[in-house]
Amino acid sequence: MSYFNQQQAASNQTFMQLEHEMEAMTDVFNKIISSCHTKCIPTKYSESDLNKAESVCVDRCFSKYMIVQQQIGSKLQELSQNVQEMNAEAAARASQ
Amino acid sequence: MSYFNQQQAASNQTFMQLEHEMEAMTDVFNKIISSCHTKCIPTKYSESDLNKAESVCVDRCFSKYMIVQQQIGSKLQELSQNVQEMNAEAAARASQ
Amino acid sequence: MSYFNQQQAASNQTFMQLEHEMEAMTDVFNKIISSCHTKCIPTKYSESDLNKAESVCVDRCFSKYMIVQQQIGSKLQELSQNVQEMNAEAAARASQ
Amino acid sequence: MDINALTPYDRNRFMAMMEEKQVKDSLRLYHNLVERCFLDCANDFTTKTLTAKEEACVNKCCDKFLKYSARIGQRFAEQNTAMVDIQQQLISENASQ
Amino acid sequence: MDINALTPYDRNRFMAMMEEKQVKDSLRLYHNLVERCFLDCANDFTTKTLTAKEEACVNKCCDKFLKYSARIGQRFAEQNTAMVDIQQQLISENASQ
Amino acid sequence: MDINALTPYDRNRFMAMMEEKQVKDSLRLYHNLVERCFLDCANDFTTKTLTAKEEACVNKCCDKFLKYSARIGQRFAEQNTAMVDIQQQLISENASQ
Repeated sequence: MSYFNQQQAASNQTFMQLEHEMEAMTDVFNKIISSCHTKCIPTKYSESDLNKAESVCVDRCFSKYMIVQQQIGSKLQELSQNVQEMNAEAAARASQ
Repeated sequence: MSYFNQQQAASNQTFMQLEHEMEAMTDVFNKIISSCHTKCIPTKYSESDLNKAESVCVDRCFSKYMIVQQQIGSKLQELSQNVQEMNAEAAARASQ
Repeated sequence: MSYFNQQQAASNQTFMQLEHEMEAMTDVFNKIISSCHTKCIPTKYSESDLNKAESVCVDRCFSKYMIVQQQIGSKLQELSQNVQEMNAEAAARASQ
Repeated sequence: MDINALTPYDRNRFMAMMEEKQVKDSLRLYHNLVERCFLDCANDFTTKTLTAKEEACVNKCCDKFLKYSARIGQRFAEQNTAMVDIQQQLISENASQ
Repeated sequence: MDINALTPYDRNRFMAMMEEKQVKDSLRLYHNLVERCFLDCANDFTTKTLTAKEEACVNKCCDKFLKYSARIGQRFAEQNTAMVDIQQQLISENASQ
Repeated sequence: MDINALTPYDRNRFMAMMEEKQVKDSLRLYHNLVERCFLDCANDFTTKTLTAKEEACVNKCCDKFLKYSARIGQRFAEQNTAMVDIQQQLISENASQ
């Protein structure tokens, strides 16, 4: 592959990663908006502003959501590594 | 830009506007279907047809949804104009 | 159309059908995941595994979902055939 | 939005987009209808087939939903005459070619 | 992810994608807001226009939701500094061209 | 639907589409799982970190959901053998090239 094509391929790869990251960010943002509204904002709508209790709830809700995302992300990564290790062991045994 | 390219650019612009409008119409239609079913159609399903009360509710539900959409659309437009005015004032002050 | 273009057109047609089928499968899969979780999995989460009752419910839920999909699919097909017959009759009368 | 700004190429593109959209919308309606009637009617998990009661419920749910969404569709078209007119203009141009 | 790997062509592609995404996100926010405030506020179907109570509810629902989502947006941007930095780098490169 | 109608070019297109779909489906599963376990487990907003009870709940919610969706996936594959066969045929053709 020419240098130009290598550059183009690396650039396209980065572009697609950025595109996927932005779609993921939008998805997570929308889920937090929906989830924390359910948890923190009563639907009576007695006033136009977030009161103190609601503001504190919203910040804590966001924080907890990020922690749950981290916790589950780690579990999924661990599971995926276990699967890879099992596949590697099975391949090693098969070739003996 | 040649006359042909200008035509092509204007046509493409119109095409994209039509595409966005049709996606927006589908989104609004699906949200009304979902919202007014919740408000007007009981889930007991005792008969196959819409009875008189349900039909009246559906028409009024649709009408109210459109009014809420108009009301919120006007608020958002007002807010966006306020932001533009504030930015223009800030730019004017900065250049003095 | 040359033989090559005919091949290309048939291939593209098959590709689009496969693409639509895969999107439909994903949509149905996600709806079953959501619906049967609501019907069968309590949100108390007292243990990590599916117990016997939950497993049986999940299998039956999946089975029922497929039957409902088949039942409604048949009704829609029947309705669409009725519409086609009515249009054919109207066209026949119009040409007399 | 000047519909006459569309070149013949983009008129065809729009017709193709509307066709694809109609196919996708019909599929979505079907899948949403299945999900809704399943959620509302399937409640007896002592069996893996539908009970007579559940099957009758699904029938009425389906009929009622189709009549309901046809009614909403009517109200919606009455409201969105501009877009409906554009679509009809392009369809009749296409038919007369 | 090496942002400097982006060729000028792909930098433009990314800017165009971000613009299209912002338009779509604004529309989605608007439509979701309408749905939410309708569901929470419209409860009196004895009329086809909004009652004074419903209209006041929609106003407060809208204001509250915009303040709420601005707050979530702030927290989100604080968390996602890497992506925010990349976006800002590309925007300022584009502006200085 | 004649799978042998696919030209080599379209076979590659289909493989690429399946790969992209698998990436997107995995991400969607992850994000939906996070949302579900958050909604079901996070209920104590007197703190900004998870309580021990909430963290244990998230663990079990996650494990249970993965086993649940694996079971649904099995039932689904048993039902959709036609599509599964097509996918496997194309994968093995690709592997033997």
